[in-house]
Amino acid sequence: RDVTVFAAASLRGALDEVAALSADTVVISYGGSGAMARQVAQGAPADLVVLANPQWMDWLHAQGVVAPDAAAPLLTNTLVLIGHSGPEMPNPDADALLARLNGGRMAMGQRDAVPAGVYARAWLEHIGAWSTVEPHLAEVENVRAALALVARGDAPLGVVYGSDAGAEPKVSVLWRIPSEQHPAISYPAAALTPEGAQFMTTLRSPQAAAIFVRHGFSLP
Amino acid sequence: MSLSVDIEHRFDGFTLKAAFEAPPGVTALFGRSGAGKTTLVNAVAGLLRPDAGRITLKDRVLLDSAAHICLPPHRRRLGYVFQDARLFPHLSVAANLDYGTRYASGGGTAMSRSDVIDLLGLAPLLDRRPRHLSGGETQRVAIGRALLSRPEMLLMDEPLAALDATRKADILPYLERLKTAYNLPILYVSHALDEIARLADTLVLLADGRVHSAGPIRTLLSDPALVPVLGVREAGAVIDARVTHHADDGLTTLRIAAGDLYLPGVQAHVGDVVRVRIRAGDVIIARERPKGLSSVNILPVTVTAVQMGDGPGAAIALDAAGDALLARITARSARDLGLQAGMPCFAVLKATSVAQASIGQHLP
Amino acid sequence: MSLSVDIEHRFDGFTLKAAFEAPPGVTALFGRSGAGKTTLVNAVAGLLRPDAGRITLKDRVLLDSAAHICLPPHRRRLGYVFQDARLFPHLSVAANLDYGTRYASGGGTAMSRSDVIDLLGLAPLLDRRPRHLSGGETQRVAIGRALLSRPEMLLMDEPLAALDATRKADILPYLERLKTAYNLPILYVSHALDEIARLADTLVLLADGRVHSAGPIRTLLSDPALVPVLGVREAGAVIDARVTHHADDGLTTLRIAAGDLYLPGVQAHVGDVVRVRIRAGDVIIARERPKGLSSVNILPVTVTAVQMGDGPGAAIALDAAGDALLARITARSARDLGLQAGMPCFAVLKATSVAQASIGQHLP
Amino acid sequence: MDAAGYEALRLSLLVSGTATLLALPLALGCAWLLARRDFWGKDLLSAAIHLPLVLPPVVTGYLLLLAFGRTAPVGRFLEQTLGLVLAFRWTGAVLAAMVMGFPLMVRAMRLAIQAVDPRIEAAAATLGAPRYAVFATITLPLIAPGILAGTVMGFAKALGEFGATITFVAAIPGQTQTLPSAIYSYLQVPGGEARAAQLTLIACAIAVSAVIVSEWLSRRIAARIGAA
Amino acid sequence: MDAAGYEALRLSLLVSGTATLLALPLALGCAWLLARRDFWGKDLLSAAIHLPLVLPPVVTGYLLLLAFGRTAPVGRFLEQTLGLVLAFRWTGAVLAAMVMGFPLMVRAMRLAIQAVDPRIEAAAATLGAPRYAVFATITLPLIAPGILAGTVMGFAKALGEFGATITFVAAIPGQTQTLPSAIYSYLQVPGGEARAAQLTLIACAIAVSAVIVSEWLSRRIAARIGAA
Ligand SMILES: Nc1ncnc2c1ncn2[C@@H]1O[C@H](COP(=O)(O)OP(=O)(O)OP(=O)(O)O)[C@@H](O)[C@H]1O
Ligand SMILES: Nc1ncnc2c1ncn2[C@@H]1O[C@H](COP(=O)(O)OP(=O)(O)OP(=O)(O)O)[C@@H](O)[C@H]1O
Ligand code: MOO
Ligand SMILES: [Mg+2]
Ligand SMILES: [Mg+2]
Repeated sequence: RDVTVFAAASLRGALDEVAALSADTVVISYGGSGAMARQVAQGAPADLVVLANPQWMDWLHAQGVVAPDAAAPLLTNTLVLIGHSGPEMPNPDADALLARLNGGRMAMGQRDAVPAGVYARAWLEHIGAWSTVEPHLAEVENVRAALALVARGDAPLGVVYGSDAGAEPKVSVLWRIPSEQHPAISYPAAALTPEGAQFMTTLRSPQAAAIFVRHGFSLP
Repeated sequence: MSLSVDIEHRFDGFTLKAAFEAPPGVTALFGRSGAGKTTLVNAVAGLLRPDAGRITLKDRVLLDSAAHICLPPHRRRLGYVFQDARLFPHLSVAANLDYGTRYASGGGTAMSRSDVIDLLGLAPLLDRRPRHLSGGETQRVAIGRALLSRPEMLLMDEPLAALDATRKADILPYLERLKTAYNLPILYVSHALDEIARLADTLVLLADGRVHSAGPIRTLLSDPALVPVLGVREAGAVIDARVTHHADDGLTTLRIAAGDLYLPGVQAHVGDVVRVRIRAGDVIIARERPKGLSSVNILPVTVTAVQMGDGPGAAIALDAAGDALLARITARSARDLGLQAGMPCFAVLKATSVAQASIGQHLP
Repeated sequence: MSLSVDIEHRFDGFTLKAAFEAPPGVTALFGRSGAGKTTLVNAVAGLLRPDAGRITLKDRVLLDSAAHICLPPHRRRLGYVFQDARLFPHLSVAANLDYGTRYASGGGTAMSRSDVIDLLGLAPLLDRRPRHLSGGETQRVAIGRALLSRPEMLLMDEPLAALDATRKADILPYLERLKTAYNLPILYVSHALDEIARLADTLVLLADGRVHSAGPIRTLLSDPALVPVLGVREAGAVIDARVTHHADDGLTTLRIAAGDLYLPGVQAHVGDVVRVRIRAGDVIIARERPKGLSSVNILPVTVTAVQMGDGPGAAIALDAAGDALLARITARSARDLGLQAGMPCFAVLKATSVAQASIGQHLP
Repeated sequence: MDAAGYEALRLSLLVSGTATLLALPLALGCAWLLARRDFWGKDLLSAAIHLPLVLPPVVTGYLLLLAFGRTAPVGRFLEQTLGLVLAFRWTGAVLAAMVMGFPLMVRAMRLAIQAVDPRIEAAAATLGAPRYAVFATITLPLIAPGILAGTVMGFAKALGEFGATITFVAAIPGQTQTLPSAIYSYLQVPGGEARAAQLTLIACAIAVSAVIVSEWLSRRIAARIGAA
Repeated sequence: MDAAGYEALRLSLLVSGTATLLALPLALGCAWLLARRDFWGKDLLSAAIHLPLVLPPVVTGYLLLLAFGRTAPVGRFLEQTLGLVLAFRWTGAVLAAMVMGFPLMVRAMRLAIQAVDPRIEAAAATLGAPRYAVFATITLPLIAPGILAGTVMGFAKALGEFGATITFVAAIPGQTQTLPSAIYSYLQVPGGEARAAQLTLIACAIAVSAVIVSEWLSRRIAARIGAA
């Protein structure tokens, strides 16, 4: 029987490779975390879910779909400040960011809707730059769109996952945001069926870990 | 009664309130532009639901607004030739014709497709699309389509107005045959009194949405009082005559009570009774039997009434041994000849002026 | 030459190849259904671009396919009354009429809006939408719209076919006035020879897409050889007569070379020259001057030709002191009377049979 | 193109084709009602049909999920009575595509029906054709351009639909992952652009072919029915 | 509703309204070309117009970015010659809404133009009306139902557009964050359903009002031009 996985869209690529390790046929449906959580709650035929957002996993617990102990962080990621070009920006503050924006905008995921946006906002708030930078944001619907804005030079700065930034030659990482400046970026996974639990072991295997790391993720 | 109509309908600024009975045969609706002819026919066809009224065809109730009965058009089994043709633009001429047959009910009159095509000269048009037809061609296809639908009654709204005289003359005898051979009643709208006089048995004169007069065509056409209504040129009596002889030179001898008539181009068989229309304008009156005239039809008659008009004309009603004739001459001549009721005289009819189209077959 | 046409166009299964010259005045296009009349008028109007040809109006080239000139319709300044009306469905009758004036060029004939409305009886219709009009009303609006566009020439495709006799009789004199008073040339398609005889100066006979014959109406209508083409009933000569007296009883005395004619209802003034149409079927021939007849018009004539037809009829060409007349009588009568060329005799014309509509004003 | 791409293509064509065919009669019915009938709530029906156009597709998908999910009332009813499962099946993708394409189809057909001269239909009725036959033999051929236009639009929309589909039935390869959702998910990962571009080109090619076929058909229809 | 909601609503109406008005003449021109002219590449034009329907909106947004971004050739040209900046401005949202609604507008108008009897237009030409006048006085009023339908569809689509807009010009409150992107972002947060529902209801209300107004207008037009 096939194993059906519902996974956050930003995992495509890495997860596809990992799935190839499994002896089973693994079918992966990629999507937004919110949509997937709702679908699982509505009885989606998922054996395993990997979300990009712990909030939605908590919501699934609350719905009684996932037992509280069934979920555990699978991966973590880093947050980076990227730019089209130019010198690195260690430890930027509000003024530095404004100066670098120079009238342009900072691209990131939507502050409430897109997990990467939520983390970016948390970081900006942490460094006390939120109210300064907020009027200069360009919030988009997913991280890749933010990346594209920076890559094309439409936005001088952007905040994206480390895993995304590494693969885009047209952007440079200006600053690797320390993990303590934002909530932990965690991809919680939960098996919903025995088949899912079996695939979970594949996900947690060393071969899988190597693949994830190669794609820029970290292990918790 | 074949068709009985009694309806009332109001448009903004126009009210139709008409009642008439149409016996079997052809009933002509005659009236000026805007008199309500098309409105009336639409009501009969079921395309217009009148405010109130009752329409019956033979023993079928088509409309009875009191009883809330209103048969939909497709169950009325009437063939309607529209004033504006209304061919199906997406179908070829052949398919337009076949549409009529497709939904034809079992009843009604059977007419063969090839007969209809021949008569109307449609053979070269069969593969055409309606928008590639000329005005007259369009109308001919519309007539064909209605004929092929095996209707129980034909409604024809100025079907021949777009046709030339030759084509008209071809089609009229066929319509006559429909009425006699197939017994198909026809409600016929026309403003050509010629056609009406030839075809119709009953005339309904509409004026301003009301029936001005209605009755057998014979009576109405020889009524001097209607001359102004029907139009000076078109008034004229209709009489029945029996065919007694076809001569080699093409003239046919017809017997009427007052004597013999010699007319060209009569198609009926010896022994048949045909209808002859003699337009008032084509009758000359002579006090003495004239000699050496090219007119071969001279009948002894008696003046029954002299009606002087307002203008230069006078309508003279004549009795020809029982048949009513109508003559329209100048008032000056009437005075000069001293015509008055009861006076015997002679009516001269030009043989050729008895229009070809005015000689129709009479009901059996 | 007012209009000169020489075009060729092929449709699938129909070829139009026609050349004719239309002098000022009214040029009638006459021909059977499908003869190509509408196609020809469309080419003149610029709605159809013929395969090849040349069309000029006065000194303007409308089409010259050799020189790759083809004026678009809106620059041809022609008023077109379509066979199928083509009113603008979204505009009221009044706005339809005004559309004509809106784009009228400075030139052309000035006709007043209120005159047109009165003449065509459009006053009660002005606020209506075209789809609420009857067939005849629609056509009247279409005529009005074209008249108001101040065209340099009018193209009329069977404009009166949908109208009743009374309405026709109202409109015809107006069209005559357009041609005489306003000097507006008209290309007039009709299958009613009556209208044509009254209005037209030039007749173009179309048959199967070709010009069968063309020329002054006078010549063509009194040509015995054309009797079969024009239709037996419609043949007849046209002669000019001078008005000499209007009597109190409504009869007008008209002088022609052969003597006096007494006709009712002539509207012209004393001294005017008018055109009189005398249908061949309305002429009786007598060897001796008849007496005591209700017909007051008796002319001494000479037989110029006797043409026996295939059927029972015979066409007799007569000379009335220089005016050509045509009589259609039975072959039997022709034989009985022993008619032959050169023989003197008398022509009897019924005064009332000279149709009202056949008396038209002559070109000045 | 890899197997997954083929699979997405096959599924997209299947889903769009089925959705278009299924929606056709329904859309025609609605179009006819809106064009020819007056009834209470007509404006509301019209507004309801337009709604999927106005709402973000994700909302439409969410509403579909709420109504037709496995645990949702309508979804459960359909499963128990007809054995029809929509949630997370290609059948659900069909439903989403139908709903999204519906306003486009209805509008095109409605415009076409409004342009038919009722006098021509009346003529057919006088020839004995009952109402359904008039519709089938006269109205239907005359509105063929509108039906065609509606079909192309509906098919195109179904082919491009993504937000409602992925929200309602997820993007399960071979089941519910259509071309657009494959494109979308490739766009989400580093280096996926090339494959996204490839699939986009395929989607474009299908669309262009569909439009060319429809233009050709539309010319044939115009020649038949004599439209401009 | 909070201030952000109001802001999104105001912006949505502004963007949709402007997009619809701007697209109108362009769509009319395209519709006329497609309905009445034959030219080389006609099918391709038609296909190109349909593309935004077929592509996932995100792809369309991405392509817009490629063409009209600040660093993109067209974008630079527009900025330098007209001073028109699209990136991250409401003007860009207008462009995205125009592009997405365009196929719907063109199709409705094209169908309407195809239904106009060219003989009526010919009659106007014989009365001396030059071609543009025939279009303005005859064609235009006769296709009013199609223009209205296209406008409603285009407006509705513009109102619902989200994927292309957010990808092209992001979701900047007060500048480019329209109702649908606000709704979308609420839906992505657990517990955001209530606020999403509130905004959805507002969008529905606008759509319903627009449709009702258009239905009323359409009845008036039908009464004028005598359509069924
Ligand atoms: N739908 C309508 N609304 C308002 N008035 C109408 C409508 N249909 C017809 N009329 C009017 O009713 C009158 C009768 O119209 P109808 O078509 O019956 O005339 P008709 O006798 O057939 O004339 P014609 O010989 O010109 O065809 C006309 O004055 C016409 O303008
Ligand atoms: N677009 C077309 N394609 C093919 N044939 C056509 C087209 N238009 C007209 N015809 C044919 O050309 C011939 C001439 O048509 P036209 O309309 O000029 O006739 P008409 O003399 O005006 O006849 P009517 O008196 O019946 O109106 C007809 O046989 C007609 O069928
Ligand atoms: O993987 Mo996400 O949920 O699109 O940030
Ligand atoms: Mg009528
Ligand atoms: Mg014609």
